[in-house]
Amino acid sequence: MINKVVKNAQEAVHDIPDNAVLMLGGFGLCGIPENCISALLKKGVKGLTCISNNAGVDDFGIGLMLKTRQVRKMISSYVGENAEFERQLLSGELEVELIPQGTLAERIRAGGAGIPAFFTPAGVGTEVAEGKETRVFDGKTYLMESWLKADFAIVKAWKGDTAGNLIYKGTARNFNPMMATAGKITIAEVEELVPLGSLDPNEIHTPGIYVQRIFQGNAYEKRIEQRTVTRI
Amino acid sequence: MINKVVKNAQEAVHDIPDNAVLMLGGFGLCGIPENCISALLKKGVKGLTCISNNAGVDDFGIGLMLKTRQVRKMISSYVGENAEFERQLLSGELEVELIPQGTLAERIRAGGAGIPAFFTPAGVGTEVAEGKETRVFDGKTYLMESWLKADFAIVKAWKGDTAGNLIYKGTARNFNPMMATAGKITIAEVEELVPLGSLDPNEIHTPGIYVQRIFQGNAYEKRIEQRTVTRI
Amino acid sequence: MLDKNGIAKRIAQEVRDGMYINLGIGIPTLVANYIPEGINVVLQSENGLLGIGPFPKEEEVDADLINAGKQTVTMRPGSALFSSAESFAMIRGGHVHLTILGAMEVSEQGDIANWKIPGKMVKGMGGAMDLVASAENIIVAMQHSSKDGQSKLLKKCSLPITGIKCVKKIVSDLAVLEVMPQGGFKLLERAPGVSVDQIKNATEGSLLVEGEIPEMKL
Amino acid sequence: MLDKNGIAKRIAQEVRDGMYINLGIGIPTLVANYIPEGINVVLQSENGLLGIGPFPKEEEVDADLINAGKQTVTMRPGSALFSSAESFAMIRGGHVHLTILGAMEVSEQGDIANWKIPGKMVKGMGGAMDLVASAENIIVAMQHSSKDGQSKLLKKCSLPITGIKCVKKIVSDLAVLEVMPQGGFKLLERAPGVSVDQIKNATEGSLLVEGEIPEMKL
Repeated sequence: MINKVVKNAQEAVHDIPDNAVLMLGGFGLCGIPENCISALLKKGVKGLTCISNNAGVDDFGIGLMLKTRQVRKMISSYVGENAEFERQLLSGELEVELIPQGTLAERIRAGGAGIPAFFTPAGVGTEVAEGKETRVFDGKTYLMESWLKADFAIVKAWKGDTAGNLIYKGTARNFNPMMATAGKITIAEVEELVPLGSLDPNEIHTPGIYVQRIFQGNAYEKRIEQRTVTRI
Repeated sequence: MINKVVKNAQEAVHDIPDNAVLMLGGFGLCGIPENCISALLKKGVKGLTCISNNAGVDDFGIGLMLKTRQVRKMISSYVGENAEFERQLLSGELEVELIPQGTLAERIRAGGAGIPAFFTPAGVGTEVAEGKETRVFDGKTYLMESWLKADFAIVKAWKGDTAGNLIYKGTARNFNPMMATAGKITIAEVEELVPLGSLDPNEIHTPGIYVQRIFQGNAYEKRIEQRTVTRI
Repeated sequence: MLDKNGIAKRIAQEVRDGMYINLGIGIPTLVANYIPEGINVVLQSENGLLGIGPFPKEEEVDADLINAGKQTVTMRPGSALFSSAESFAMIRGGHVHLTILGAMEVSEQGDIANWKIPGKMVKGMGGAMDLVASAENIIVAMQHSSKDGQSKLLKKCSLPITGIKCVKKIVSDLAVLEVMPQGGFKLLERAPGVSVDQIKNATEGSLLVEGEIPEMKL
Repeated sequence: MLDKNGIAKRIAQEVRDGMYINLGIGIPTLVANYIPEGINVVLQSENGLLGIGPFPKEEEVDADLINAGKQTVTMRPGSALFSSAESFAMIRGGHVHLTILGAMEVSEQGDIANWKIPGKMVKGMGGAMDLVASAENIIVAMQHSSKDGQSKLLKKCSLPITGIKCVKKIVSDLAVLEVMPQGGFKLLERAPGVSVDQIKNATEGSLLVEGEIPEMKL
């Protein structure tokens, strides 16, 4: 097997240049690459295009990179919980491309899977369809959508081995597996880096072939946006 | 959860009519739904269109249904190991559509995923491309291919629970997960049917939403085509 | 007039045994609380979970287990976890039987708007455009009118739309309505204590009233 | 002249550290036996396995673990299993660095034919059309001529083709050849004991011979 281990987040992101196109895994604050985001903040890289379903919240996740104005463009499906994101969007300070969530997920998968375009019904008749080719199959109208790729895909997993095989946990999986396939360079940060042979090949979510760099992150905060409990 | 359990293969296939379009999982003889194939042989249903990567061998798997002439048309990628299949194909007794393996896998996935068409480079410039739309993306030519669906998808898994969640084993996974998504009715036969809650939700390969009927098969022969061993 | 829980309670009556259901953020999430005993359904969360259970006890809270509204949840026995691509494959492929979601506006053609107010507010469409373009059966949970008394059941949506000709049924604080294939809102039931005239006044789009309109049974 | 193992041995020299490689059925499978110590590569099997290990011992044989040639195999530590859709996503997406496969014919444009002889034989294309349309780097392992002495390195393929302009390098029983971007077979190495004239006689397509042609080192 091929050893993909790097020392830490700093080493993992050391060659990400200004104006790079990044994918960042996560749904809300669940399953986001916290260590790499910190390293990008410290590195101060600018002009980034970030493809991520959300943009974190004002003071956590990608939200921090919006505050420092390191992001030129966001490609996302949902702005909801982030006031600074919505403000920069409405004021025009930040370029934003909003994409239906399923289309975003499928475009990223297509990028990794060598499929340059596909048809989906999402967004037909809406402003998302503007300028896009439509076609009717079996009496229903579909839009043609194209693949999405990134210079660097940055994902977060639960466990990973030195060959880059990854296992996610719970709903922290979300966009991470597709993004792992769609980066020219894919960086994986994991809660636990385990030796080769510790993971059951039958339980791996992302085969190591997609991952170029892996490291064990530390001090995961895993902030919860909506702590909702049953009181009994 | 919803209980999908049926008694056995006979009950699972009882309403498959003549001229139905079936998908059958497996690669070679690995991961094929042995019990359902036996039940289809016994039932004597005719005029079938079978979508399956291979057609078994002369005396096992789908090969048995070719012998009894229950199959009108095969949609496959590889004939290799089956002399009767090759004979019926060359003599024109059997209608055969050969599809590149990756295109077959992706067309089935597309059927389950509501994607009516997509572009792939496989087959460009070959007889597979005849009559198909081509298009250039980033300087490379691609073919447009359409989704594949079935009246009944019949898959084989290692473990399954009463809600239809499935886990495959080893390379017996192959075409089974995509086919499970692409049947109007999906039938799963499993080596071990376990109670609800016995499977780790994080390790499930096919979520139960895709499966309408499940049963525990018996007497799996799991015949090996090329038993190859290291002699030390 | 129904409150949020009342709307959720009425929508729960639409649920059939064996359904896979996607519940949107807000009132739709409350529907889970009112599904009758003996009706087995599976709730899908588009961020990658089939089999959403109740909210966790304090000691069960897991940051890695949330629903599409970012709330902490639990899993029922027999749950499955998967990626966002797989989740929307399920949705787009028609495997989810029923989608319940909120709306800012619905038109008499069944168009829905719920993601953007130009110049004022952008939430983003999230998974809503995929859901409404794909689901066989879509029920909208909404307020019949805005706070300043403007009808939200319109001839034509004024806001950027999320999907066209997709809404099948509406449960509002005032009524249950069916969107007719040829267009128009057919009044099916009145909320407790609400008159047909009140509903007429609150509906800008064409309202079809045929015969006696029963009051909801909750 | 090389035998099958000789061809495999020569191809193994093309393998670089860190590569993910797909080996076709037949001679390509033998290449695994000759990969030098210290060169870490991962072998992909298109039926759903990364990290193919050696053939099993008798007591390790598992019917649920085979390669694309339907042979029983083992897994190396760090292997991963996946579906056929995922497998071809890897292949189509360019994640596999090198594909080694057999051929019935190759043209001087880099076209390859290996799946059908009209009226006589149909194996089917299996995964070959996907592999040759997707891989950056394709090496063909083949016999230079048929049993009755017909060249298989042609101006134009006579058989139905598997892919166009895709073959980069050929290792035959007689020679190592590069397919030039503008067309033509450039002779790189001779098999032990084989003369340039022998190779010329066995090659129907344009053969480019520049300077001294070294003998292979095996």
